Amino acid sequence: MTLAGELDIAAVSQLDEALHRAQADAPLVVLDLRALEFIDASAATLILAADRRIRRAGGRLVVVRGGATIHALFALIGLDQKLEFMHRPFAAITEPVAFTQGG
Amino acid sequence: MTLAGELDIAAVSQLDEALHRAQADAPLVVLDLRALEFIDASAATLILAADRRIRRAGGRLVVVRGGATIHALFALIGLDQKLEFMHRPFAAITEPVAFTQGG
Amino acid sequence: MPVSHETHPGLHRVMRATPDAVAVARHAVAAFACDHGASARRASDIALAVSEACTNAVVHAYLDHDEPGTVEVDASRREGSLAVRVADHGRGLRPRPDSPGPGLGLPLIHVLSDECVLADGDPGTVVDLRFAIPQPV
Amino acid sequence: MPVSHETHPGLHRVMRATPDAVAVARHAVAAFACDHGASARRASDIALAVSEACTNAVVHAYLDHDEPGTVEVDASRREGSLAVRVADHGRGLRPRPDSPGPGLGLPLIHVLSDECVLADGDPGTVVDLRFAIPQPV
Ligand SMILES: Nc1ncnc2c1ncn2[C@@H]1O[C@H](COP(=O)(O)OP(=O)(O)O)[C@@H](O)[C@H]1O
Ligand SMILES: Nc1ncnc2c1ncn2[C@@H]1O[C@H](COP(=O)(O)OP(=O)(O)O)[C@@H](O)[C@H]1O
Repeated sequence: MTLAGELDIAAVSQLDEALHRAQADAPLVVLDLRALEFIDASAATLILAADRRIRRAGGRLVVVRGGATIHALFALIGLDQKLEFMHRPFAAITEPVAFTQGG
Repeated sequence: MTLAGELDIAAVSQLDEALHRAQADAPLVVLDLRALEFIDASAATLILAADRRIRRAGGRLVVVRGGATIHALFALIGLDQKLEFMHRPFAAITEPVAFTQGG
Repeated sequence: MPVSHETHPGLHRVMRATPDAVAVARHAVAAFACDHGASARRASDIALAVSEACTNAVVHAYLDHDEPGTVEVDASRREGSLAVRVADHGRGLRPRPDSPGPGLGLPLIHVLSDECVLADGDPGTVVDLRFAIPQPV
Repeated sequence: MPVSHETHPGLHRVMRATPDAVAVARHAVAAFACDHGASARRASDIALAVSEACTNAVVHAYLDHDEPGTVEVDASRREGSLAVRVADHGRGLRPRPDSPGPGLGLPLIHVLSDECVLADGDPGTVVDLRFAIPQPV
Protein backbone atom coordinates (compact mmCIF):
# COMPACT_ATOMS: atom_id res chain seq x y z
CA MET A 1 0.00 0.00 0.00
CA THR A 2 1.46 3.31 -1.07
CA LEU A 3 0.56 6.56 0.62
CA ALA A 4 0.99 9.76 -1.36
CA GLY A 5 0.18 13.43 -0.85
CA GLU A 6 -0.63 14.97 2.53
CA LEU A 7 -2.09 13.06 5.43
CA ASP A 8 -3.76 15.39 7.86
CA ILE A 9 -7.09 15.61 9.66
CA ALA A 10 -8.90 15.93 6.32
CA ALA A 11 -7.63 12.47 5.32
CA VAL A 12 -7.66 10.44 8.54
CA SER A 13 -10.95 8.63 8.06
CA GLN A 14 -9.93 7.68 4.52
CA LEU A 15 -6.57 6.45 5.85
CA ASP A 16 -8.25 4.45 8.58
CA GLU A 17 -10.49 2.68 6.07
CA ALA A 18 -7.55 1.98 3.76
CA LEU A 19 -5.56 0.45 6.62
CA HIS A 20 -8.49 -1.77 7.59
CA ARG A 21 -8.88 -2.88 3.98
CA ALA A 22 -5.19 -3.65 3.61
CA GLN A 23 -5.32 -5.79 6.74
CA ALA A 24 -8.22 -7.79 5.31
CA ASP A 25 -6.24 -8.43 2.13
CA ALA A 26 -3.06 -10.03 3.43
CA PRO A 27 -1.27 -11.00 6.64
CA LEU A 28 1.79 -8.95 5.59
CA VAL A 29 1.02 -5.30 4.96
CA VAL A 30 3.77 -3.12 3.47
CA LEU A 31 3.11 0.57 3.86
CA ASP A 32 5.21 2.71 1.55
CA LEU A 33 5.61 6.30 2.74
CA ARG A 34 8.15 7.42 0.15
CA ALA A 35 5.65 9.47 -1.87
CA LEU A 36 4.18 11.14 1.20
CA GLU A 37 4.55 14.93 1.43
CA PHE A 38 3.11 15.53 4.88
CA ILE A 39 1.88 13.52 7.84
CA ASP A 40 0.51 14.73 11.17
CA ALA A 41 0.42 13.11 14.60
CA SER A 42 -3.11 11.73 14.28
CA ALA A 43 -2.35 10.01 10.96
CA ALA A 44 0.88 8.54 12.32
CA THR A 45 -1.03 7.29 15.35
CA LEU A 46 -3.50 5.53 13.06
CA ILE A 47 -0.56 3.67 11.53
CA LEU A 48 0.52 2.60 15.03
CA ALA A 49 -3.03 1.44 15.78
CA ALA A 50 -3.05 -0.55 12.53
CA ASP A 51 0.28 -2.14 13.46
CA ARG A 52 -1.09 -3.22 16.84
CA ARG A 53 -4.27 -4.58 15.27
CA ILE A 54 -2.47 -6.46 12.53
CA ARG A 55 0.03 -8.01 14.94
CA ARG A 56 -2.73 -9.02 17.32
CA ALA A 57 -4.37 -10.81 14.39
CA GLY A 58 -1.10 -12.65 13.72
CA GLY A 59 -0.02 -10.46 10.79
CA ARG A 60 2.76 -7.94 10.33
CA LEU A 61 3.04 -4.33 9.21
CA VAL A 62 6.26 -3.17 7.61
CA VAL A 63 6.70 0.53 6.89
CA VAL A 64 8.96 1.83 4.13
CA ARG A 65 10.35 5.09 5.52
CA GLY A 66 9.39 8.36 3.92
CA GLY A 67 11.67 11.34 3.36
CA ALA A 68 13.49 13.15 6.14
CA THR A 69 10.61 15.41 7.18
CA ILE A 70 8.15 12.52 7.19
CA HIS A 71 10.43 10.38 9.28
CA ALA A 72 11.12 13.32 11.60
CA LEU A 73 7.47 13.28 12.72
CA PHE A 74 7.65 9.57 13.54
CA ALA A 75 10.83 10.18 15.52
CA LEU A 76 9.36 13.18 17.36
CA ILE A 77 6.43 11.18 18.65
CA GLY A 78 8.55 8.14 19.40
CA LEU A 79 7.04 5.92 16.72
CA ASP A 80 10.37 5.33 15.00
CA GLN A 81 10.97 2.78 17.78
CA LYS A 82 7.50 1.27 17.81
CA LEU A 83 6.94 0.45 14.15
CA GLU A 84 8.93 -1.90 11.95
CA PHE A 85 10.68 0.45 9.50
CA MET A 86 12.75 -0.51 6.49
CA HIS A 87 14.60 1.74 4.08
CA ARG A 88 13.73 0.04 0.79
CA PRO A 89 11.03 -2.44 0.00
CA PHE A 90 11.81 -5.78 -1.60
CA ALA A 91 11.01 -5.24 -5.28
CA ALA A 92 8.58 -8.15 -5.23
CA ILE A 93 6.30 -6.63 -2.63
CA THR A 94 5.86 -3.08 -3.86
CA GLU A 95 4.28 -3.87 -7.18
CA PRO A 96 1.00 -5.62 -6.40
CA VAL A 97 -0.40 -3.63 -3.47
CA ALA A 98 -0.14 -0.08 -4.75
CA PHE A 99 -2.73 2.33 -3.46
CA THR A 100 -2.83 6.06 -3.71
CA GLN A 101 -4.39 8.16 -1.05
CA GLY A 102 -5.10 11.86 -0.78
CA GLY A 103 -2.97 14.17 -2.84
CA MET B 1 -17.97 1.02 47.75
CA THR B 2 -16.78 4.05 49.69
CA LEU B 3 -13.69 6.00 48.71
CA ALA B 4 -11.96 8.01 51.37
CA GLY B 5 -8.79 10.05 51.63
CA GLU B 6 -6.83 11.32 48.67
CA LEU B 7 -6.87 9.65 45.27
CA ASP B 8 -3.84 10.63 43.27
CA ILE B 9 -1.16 8.85 41.26
CA ALA B 10 0.04 7.05 44.37
CA ALA B 11 -3.37 5.35 44.69
CA VAL B 12 -4.46 4.69 41.11
CA SER B 13 -3.44 1.07 40.83
CA GLN B 14 -5.16 0.30 44.14
CA LEU B 15 -8.28 2.14 42.92
CA ASP B 16 -8.24 0.24 39.65
CA GLU B 17 -8.11 -3.09 41.46
CA ALA B 18 -10.88 -2.05 43.82
CA LEU B 19 -13.13 -1.05 40.92
CA HIS B 20 -12.51 -4.36 39.18
CA ARG B 21 -13.32 -6.21 42.38
CA ALA B 22 -16.53 -4.24 42.92
CA GLN B 23 -17.63 -5.09 39.40
CA ALA B 24 -17.11 -8.78 40.04
CA ASP B 25 -19.26 -8.58 43.18
CA ALA B 26 -22.51 -7.13 41.87
CA PRO B 27 -24.19 -5.79 38.73
CA LEU B 28 -24.98 -2.51 40.51
CA VAL B 29 -21.94 -0.71 41.87
CA VAL B 30 -22.50 2.34 44.07
CA LEU B 31 -19.41 4.46 44.48
CA ASP B 32 -19.62 6.84 47.39
CA LEU B 33 -17.29 9.85 47.09
CA ARG B 34 -18.55 11.80 50.11
CA ALA B 35 -15.53 10.97 52.28
CA LEU B 36 -13.03 11.77 49.54
CA GLU B 37 -10.63 14.63 50.21
CA PHE B 38 -8.87 14.86 46.85
CA ILE B 39 -9.14 13.30 43.41
CA ASP B 40 -7.02 13.93 40.34
CA ALA B 41 -7.77 13.54 36.63
CA SER B 42 -6.26 10.08 36.29
CA ALA B 43 -8.30 8.67 39.18
CA ALA B 44 -11.51 10.25 37.85
CA THR B 45 -10.74 8.76 34.45
CA LEU B 46 -10.42 5.31 36.03
CA ILE B 47 -13.95 5.75 37.37
CA LEU B 48 -15.15 6.59 33.86
CA ALA B 49 -13.38 3.50 32.51
CA ALA B 50 -15.05 1.38 35.21
CA ASP B 51 -18.44 2.86 34.28
CA ARG B 52 -17.92 1.94 30.63
CA ARG B 53 -16.74 -1.55 31.53
CA ILE B 54 -19.60 -2.21 33.94
CA ARG B 55 -22.25 -0.95 31.49
CA ARG B 56 -20.77 -3.03 28.69
CA ALA B 57 -21.13 -6.05 30.94
CA GLY B 58 -24.79 -5.15 31.51
CA GLY B 59 -24.29 -3.61 34.95
CA ARG B 60 -24.54 -0.06 36.23
CA LEU B 61 -22.30 2.33 38.17
CA VAL B 62 -23.92 5.01 40.30
CA VAL B 63 -21.72 7.65 41.88
CA VAL B 64 -22.66 9.46 45.07
CA ARG B 65 -21.24 12.98 44.60
CA GLY B 66 -18.43 14.16 46.76
CA GLY B 67 -18.02 17.65 48.22
CA ALA B 68 -17.78 20.79 46.12
CA THR B 69 -14.06 20.55 45.34
CA ILE B 70 -14.34 16.86 44.45
CA HIS B 71 -17.27 17.47 42.14
CA ALA B 72 -15.46 20.47 40.63
CA LEU B 73 -12.81 18.16 39.19
CA PHE B 74 -15.46 15.96 37.57
CA ALA B 75 -17.10 19.05 36.09
CA LEU B 76 -13.80 20.47 34.84
CA ILE B 77 -12.99 17.37 32.86
CA GLY B 78 -16.55 16.96 31.64
CA LEU B 79 -17.28 13.79 33.60
CA ASP B 80 -20.22 15.33 35.46
CA GLN B 81 -22.17 14.66 32.24
CA LYS B 82 -20.76 11.22 31.55
CA LEU B 83 -21.27 9.43 34.84
CA GLU B 84 -24.52 8.73 36.65
CA PHE B 85 -24.34 10.96 39.73
CA MET B 86 -26.73 11.06 42.63
CA HIS B 87 -26.71 13.33 45.66
CA ARG B 88 -27.59 10.81 48.37
CA PRO B 89 -27.45 7.07 48.31
CA PHE B 90 -30.49 4.96 49.18
CA ALA B 91 -29.85 3.93 52.78
CA ALA B 92 -30.08 0.26 51.82
CA ILE B 93 -27.18 0.31 49.43
CA THR B 94 -24.46 2.12 51.37
CA GLU B 95 -24.18 -0.29 54.25
CA PRO B 96 -22.98 -3.59 52.80
CA VAL B 97 -20.28 -2.58 50.30
CA ALA B 98 -18.12 -0.31 52.38
CA PHE B 99 -14.49 -0.12 51.41
CA THR B 100 -11.86 2.31 52.53
CA GLN B 101 -9.05 3.30 50.30
CA GLY B 102 -5.90 5.30 50.87
CA GLY B 103 -6.04 7.92 53.56
CA MET C 1 11.85 32.47 -3.61
CA PRO C 2 12.98 35.08 -1.09
CA VAL C 3 11.10 38.35 -1.38
CA SER C 4 12.09 41.69 0.14
CA HIS C 5 10.55 42.08 3.57
CA GLU C 6 8.89 45.40 2.95
CA THR C 7 6.49 43.73 0.55
CA HIS C 8 5.48 41.21 3.26
CA PRO C 9 4.00 43.05 6.21
CA GLY C 10 2.72 39.80 7.70
CA LEU C 11 0.40 36.96 7.03
CA HIS C 12 -3.21 37.03 8.14
CA ARG C 13 -5.78 34.39 7.23
CA VAL C 14 -9.27 33.86 8.57
CA MET C 15 -10.85 30.54 7.70
CA ARG C 16 -13.85 28.51 8.69
CA ALA C 17 -12.58 25.82 11.10
CA THR C 18 -13.18 22.82 8.88
CA PRO C 19 -10.70 20.00 8.12
CA ASP C 20 -9.64 21.42 4.76
CA ALA C 21 -8.61 24.71 6.40
CA VAL C 22 -5.69 22.94 8.08
CA ALA C 23 -3.73 22.38 4.85
CA VAL C 24 -4.45 25.92 3.67
CA ALA C 25 -3.06 27.36 6.92
CA ARG C 26 -0.06 25.04 6.93
CA HIS C 27 0.89 25.89 3.34
CA ALA C 28 0.46 29.63 3.85
CA VAL C 29 2.66 29.69 6.95
CA ALA C 30 5.30 27.41 5.40
CA ALA C 31 5.55 29.69 2.36
CA PHE C 32 5.75 32.75 4.61
CA ALA C 33 8.50 31.11 6.67
CA CYS C 34 10.51 30.24 3.54
CA ASP C 35 10.13 33.77 2.25
CA HIS C 36 11.47 35.05 5.56
CA GLY C 37 14.63 33.08 5.89
CA ALA C 38 13.55 29.68 7.22
CA SER C 39 15.36 26.66 5.80
CA ALA C 40 13.19 24.00 4.18
CA ARG C 41 13.63 21.83 7.25
CA ARG C 42 12.69 24.63 9.63
CA ALA C 43 9.69 25.56 7.48
CA SER C 44 8.44 22.00 7.67
CA ASP C 45 8.69 22.02 11.49
CA ILE C 46 6.74 25.27 11.53
CA ALA C 47 4.16 23.85 9.13
CA LEU C 48 3.69 20.82 11.38
CA ALA C 49 3.21 22.94 14.50
CA VAL C 50 0.68 25.16 12.72
CA SER C 51 -1.07 22.09 11.38
CA GLU C 52 -1.45 20.60 14.86
CA ALA C 53 -2.69 23.89 16.35
CA CYS C 54 -5.23 24.35 13.54
CA THR C 55 -6.31 20.72 13.87
CA ASN C 56 -7.08 21.41 17.54
CA ALA C 57 -9.22 24.40 16.56
CA VAL C 58 -11.07 22.23 14.03
CA VAL C 59 -11.50 19.23 16.32
CA HIS C 60 -12.09 20.83 19.72
CA ALA C 61 -12.97 24.52 19.59
CA TYR C 62 -16.49 24.38 18.21
CA LEU C 63 -17.66 21.15 19.77
CA ASP C 64 -20.62 22.88 21.40
CA HIS C 65 -21.58 24.83 18.27
CA ASP C 66 -23.90 23.75 15.49
CA GLU C 67 -21.62 25.32 12.90
CA PRO C 68 -17.86 25.70 13.18
CA GLY C 69 -16.66 29.25 13.74
CA THR C 70 -13.37 30.62 12.45
CA VAL C 71 -9.72 29.86 12.93
CA GLU C 72 -7.26 32.70 12.39
CA VAL C 73 -3.64 32.33 11.50
CA ASP C 74 -1.16 35.16 11.71
CA ALA C 75 2.55 35.15 11.05
CA SER C 76 5.08 37.92 11.25
CA ARG C 77 8.81 38.29 11.08
CA ARG C 78 10.45 39.45 14.30
CA GLU C 79 14.06 40.12 15.12
CA GLY C 80 15.65 36.68 14.99
CA SER C 81 12.42 34.77 14.93
CA LEU C 82 9.07 34.14 13.33
CA ALA C 83 5.96 34.74 15.43
CA VAL C 84 2.92 32.65 14.57
CA ARG C 85 -0.49 32.86 16.19
CA VAL C 86 -3.31 30.37 15.76
CA ALA C 87 -6.54 31.60 17.34
CA ASP C 88 -10.10 30.38 17.53
CA HIS C 89 -13.24 31.72 19.21
CA GLY C 90 -14.53 28.44 20.59
CA ARG C 91 -15.00 26.81 23.98
CA GLY C 92 -11.50 27.55 25.22
CA LEU C 93 -8.72 25.08 25.85
CA ARG C 94 -10.02 22.60 28.38
CA PRO C 95 -9.81 18.89 29.12
CA ARG C 96 -11.97 16.55 27.15
CA PRO C 97 -12.04 12.95 28.37
CA ASP C 98 -13.60 11.76 25.09
CA SER C 99 -11.01 13.44 22.87
CA PRO C 100 -10.82 11.64 19.54
CA GLY C 101 -7.16 12.68 19.27
CA PRO C 102 -4.15 10.82 20.61
CA GLY C 103 -3.13 13.67 22.90
CA LEU C 104 0.09 14.39 21.06
CA GLY C 105 -0.79 17.82 19.66
CA LEU C 106 0.16 20.14 22.52
CA PRO C 107 3.42 18.36 23.44
CA LEU C 108 4.33 18.25 19.74
CA ILE C 109 3.68 21.97 19.31
CA HIS C 110 5.81 22.53 22.39
CA VAL C 111 8.85 20.60 21.08
CA LEU C 112 8.63 22.10 17.60
CA SER C 113 8.54 25.71 18.78
CA ASP C 114 11.07 27.76 20.70
CA GLU C 115 8.30 29.29 22.75
CA CYS C 116 4.69 28.28 23.08
CA VAL C 117 2.20 30.26 25.10
CA LEU C 118 -1.38 29.10 25.42
CA ALA C 119 -3.75 31.90 26.31
CA ASP C 120 -7.46 32.34 26.58
CA GLY C 121 -9.27 34.12 23.79
CA ASP C 122 -12.39 35.93 24.72
CA PRO C 123 -13.86 33.43 24.11
CA GLY C 124 -11.60 30.79 22.61
CA THR C 125 -7.97 29.81 22.54
CA VAL C 126 -4.88 31.66 21.39
CA VAL C 127 -1.72 29.68 20.66
CA ASP C 128 1.30 31.96 20.33
CA LEU C 129 4.39 30.35 18.87
CA ARG C 130 7.88 31.67 18.33
CA PHE C 131 10.39 29.98 16.06
CA ALA C 132 13.99 31.18 16.16
CA ILE C 133 15.21 31.92 12.63
CA PRO C 134 18.46 33.72 11.96
CA GLN C 135 17.87 37.12 10.35
CA PRO C 136 18.53 36.85 6.60
CA VAL C 137 21.45 39.01 5.42
CA MET D 1 -4.22 30.81 59.58
CA PRO D 2 -2.86 33.92 57.87
CA VAL D 3 0.72 34.71 58.76
CA SER D 4 2.55 37.96 58.14
CA HIS D 5 4.30 37.87 54.76
CA GLU D 6 7.73 38.80 55.97
CA THR D 7 8.01 35.46 57.70
CA HIS D 8 7.24 33.62 54.42
CA PRO D 9 9.85 34.46 51.84
CA GLY D 10 8.62 31.69 49.58
CA LEU D 11 8.23 27.97 49.36
CA HIS D 12 10.94 25.74 47.97
CA ARG D 13 10.82 21.95 48.00
CA VAL D 14 13.06 19.46 46.26
CA MET D 15 11.78 15.90 46.19
CA ARG D 16 12.56 12.63 44.48
CA ALA D 17 10.02 12.27 41.66
CA THR D 18 8.12 9.29 43.06
CA PRO D 19 4.34 8.94 43.42
CA ASP D 20 4.26 9.90 47.09
CA ALA D 21 5.97 13.21 46.34
CA VAL D 22 2.83 14.44 44.60
CA ALA D 23 0.75 14.70 47.78
CA VAL D 24 3.63 16.33 49.65
CA ALA D 25 3.94 19.01 46.97
CA ARG D 26 0.21 19.53 46.74
CA HIS D 27 -0.20 19.96 50.49
CA ALA D 28 2.75 22.32 50.79
CA VAL D 29 1.53 24.60 48.02
CA ALA D 30 -2.08 24.54 49.25
CA ALA D 31 -0.94 25.57 52.74
CA PHE D 32 1.27 28.30 51.26
CA ALA D 33 -1.64 29.57 49.16
CA CYS D 34 -3.97 29.68 52.20
CA ASP D 35 -1.33 31.53 54.20
CA HIS D 36 -1.10 34.08 51.40
CA GLY D 37 -4.69 35.03 50.93
CA ALA D 38 -6.17 32.27 48.81
CA SER D 39 -9.69 31.16 49.67
CA ALA D 40 -10.16 27.47 50.43
CA ARG D 41 -11.73 27.01 46.98
CA ARG D 42 -8.88 28.79 45.23
CA ALA D 43 -6.29 26.83 47.23
CA SER D 44 -7.89 23.59 46.12
CA ASP D 45 -7.68 24.65 42.46
CA ILE D 46 -4.03 25.51 42.97
CA ALA D 47 -3.42 22.18 44.72
CA LEU D 48 -5.00 20.32 41.81
CA ALA D 49 -2.88 22.13 39.22
CA VAL D 50 0.29 21.46 41.22
CA SER D 51 -0.73 17.84 41.64
CA GLU D 52 -1.18 17.37 37.90
CA ALA D 53 2.13 19.07 37.09
CA CYS D 54 4.00 16.96 39.68
CA THR D 55 2.26 13.82 38.42
CA ASN D 56 3.63 14.58 34.96
CA ALA D 57 7.13 14.88 36.37
CA VAL D 58 6.70 11.54 38.16
CA VAL D 59 5.11 9.73 35.21
CA HIS D 60 6.99 11.17 32.23
CA ALA D 61 10.16 13.04 33.10
CA TYR D 62 12.43 10.15 34.06
CA LEU D 63 11.14 7.51 31.69
CA ASP D 64 14.62 7.00 30.22
CA HIS D 65 16.34 6.93 33.61
CA ASP D 66 16.99 3.95 35.85
CA GLU D 67 16.23 6.01 38.92
CA PRO D 68 13.85 8.96 39.11
CA GLY D 69 15.53 12.34 39.48
CA THR D 70 14.05 15.26 41.35
CA VAL D 71 10.98 17.42 41.07
CA GLU D 72 11.17 20.94 42.48
CA VAL D 73 8.26 23.01 43.61
CA ASP D 74 8.50 26.73 44.28
CA ALA D 75 5.81 29.16 45.27
CA SER D 76 5.96 32.86 45.94
CA ARG D 77 3.56 35.68 46.55
CA ARG D 78 3.52 38.34 43.84
CA GLU D 79 1.51 41.52 43.54
CA GLY D 80 -2.03 40.25 43.05
CA SER D 81 -1.07 36.68 42.37
CA LEU D 82 0.69 33.56 43.46
CA ALA D 83 3.52 32.26 41.26
CA VAL D 84 4.14 28.52 41.33
CA ARG D 85 6.86 26.65 39.50
CA VAL D 86 7.08 22.88 39.08
CA ALA D 87 10.35 21.82 37.50
CA ASP D 88 12.04 18.54 36.70
CA HIS D 89 15.36 17.64 35.08
CA GLY D 90 14.11 14.82 32.87
CA ARG D 91 13.61 14.17 29.17
CA GLY D 92 11.76 17.40 28.46
CA LEU D 93 8.12 17.80 27.56
CA ARG D 94 7.55 15.80 24.45
CA PRO D 95 4.89 13.60 22.89
CA ARG D 96 4.58 10.05 24.05
CA PRO D 97 2.24 7.84 22.06
CA ASP D 98 2.19 5.21 24.80
CA SER D 99 1.35 7.64 27.59
CA PRO D 100 -0.37 5.81 30.43
CA GLY D 101 -2.25 9.00 31.27
CA PRO D 102 -5.57 10.15 29.86
CA GLY D 103 -4.08 13.32 28.36
CA LEU D 104 -6.03 15.65 30.63
CA GLY D 105 -3.14 17.04 32.68
CA LEU D 106 -1.93 19.93 30.53
CA PRO D 107 -5.39 21.20 29.54
CA LEU D 108 -6.46 20.93 33.17
CA ILE D 109 -3.45 22.90 34.39
CA HIS D 110 -4.29 25.47 31.73
CA VAL D 111 -7.89 25.99 32.85
CA LEU D 112 -7.01 26.05 36.54
CA SER D 113 -4.32 28.70 36.22
CA ASP D 114 -4.50 32.29 35.05
CA GLU D 115 -1.27 31.86 33.16
CA CYS D 116 0.62 28.73 32.28
CA VAL D 117 3.96 28.80 30.52
CA LEU D 118 5.71 25.57 29.61
CA ALA D 119 9.43 26.02 29.14
CA ASP D 120 12.40 23.78 28.62
CA GLY D 121 14.64 23.08 31.55
CA ASP D 122 18.20 22.35 30.78
CA PRO D 123 17.45 19.47 30.67
CA GLY D 124 13.86 18.93 31.73
CA THR D 125 10.61 20.79 31.93
CA VAL D 126 9.60 23.95 33.76
CA VAL D 127 5.91 24.64 34.32
CA ASP D 128 5.33 28.22 35.45
CA LEU D 129 1.89 28.96 36.79
CA ARG D 130 0.30 32.17 37.94
CA PHE D 131 -2.87 32.28 40.00
CA ALA D 132 -4.58 35.62 40.51
CA ILE D 133 -5.28 36.19 44.21
CA PRO D 134 -6.39 39.51 45.58
CA GLN D 135 -3.75 41.04 47.84
CA PRO D 136 -4.75 40.46 51.48
CA VAL D 137 -5.48 43.69 53.32
N1 LIG E 1 -8.32 25.00 20.36
C1 LIG E 1 -8.81 24.26 21.36
N2 LIG E 1 -10.06 24.47 21.86
C2 LIG E 1 -10.55 23.71 22.88
N3 LIG E 1 -9.86 22.70 23.48
C3 LIG E 1 -8.62 22.43 23.02
C4 LIG E 1 -8.03 23.17 21.95
N4 LIG E 1 -6.80 22.67 21.74
C5 LIG E 1 -6.62 21.67 22.62
N5 LIG E 1 -7.72 21.50 23.41
C6 LIG E 1 -7.89 20.54 24.52
O1 LIG E 1 -6.60 20.07 24.89
C7 LIG E 1 -6.55 18.64 24.79
C8 LIG E 1 -5.15 18.20 24.38
O2 LIG E 1 -4.87 18.60 23.04
P1 LIG E 1 -3.82 17.76 22.18
O3 LIG E 1 -2.57 17.63 22.96
O4 LIG E 1 -3.71 18.40 20.85
O5 LIG E 1 -4.45 16.31 22.08
P2 LIG E 1 -5.72 15.75 21.28
O6 LIG E 1 -6.20 16.85 20.37
O7 LIG E 1 -5.19 14.59 20.55
O8 LIG E 1 -6.71 15.37 22.35
C9 LIG E 1 -7.65 18.27 23.82
O9 LIG E 1 -8.11 16.94 24.02
C10 LIG E 1 -8.72 19.31 24.14
O10 LIG E 1 -9.47 18.91 25.26
N1 LIG F 1 7.30 16.78 32.92
C1 LIG F 1 7.20 16.15 31.73
N2 LIG F 1 8.29 15.55 31.17
C2 LIG F 1 8.20 14.92 29.97
N3 LIG F 1 7.07 14.86 29.23
C3 LIG F 1 5.96 15.44 29.72
C4 LIG F 1 5.96 16.11 30.99
N4 LIG F 1 4.71 16.59 31.18
C5 LIG F 1 3.97 16.24 30.12
N5 LIG F 1 4.71 15.54 29.23
C6 LIG F 1 4.25 15.02 27.93
O1 LIG F 1 3.04 15.68 27.57
C7 LIG F 1 2.00 14.72 27.37
C8 LIG F 1 0.66 15.31 27.79
O2 LIG F 1 0.61 15.47 29.20
P1 LIG F 1 -0.79 15.44 29.94
O3 LIG F 1 -1.70 16.41 29.26
O4 LIG F 1 -0.56 15.66 31.37
O5 LIG F 1 -1.38 14.00 29.66
P2 LIG F 1 -0.94 12.55 30.17
O6 LIG F 1 0.09 12.75 31.24
O7 LIG F 1 -2.21 11.95 30.68
O8 LIG F 1 -0.40 11.84 28.95
C9 LIG F 1 2.42 13.47 28.12
O9 LIG F 1 1.85 12.30 27.56
C10 LIG F 1 3.95 13.52 27.94
O10 LIG F 1 4.31 12.98 26.68
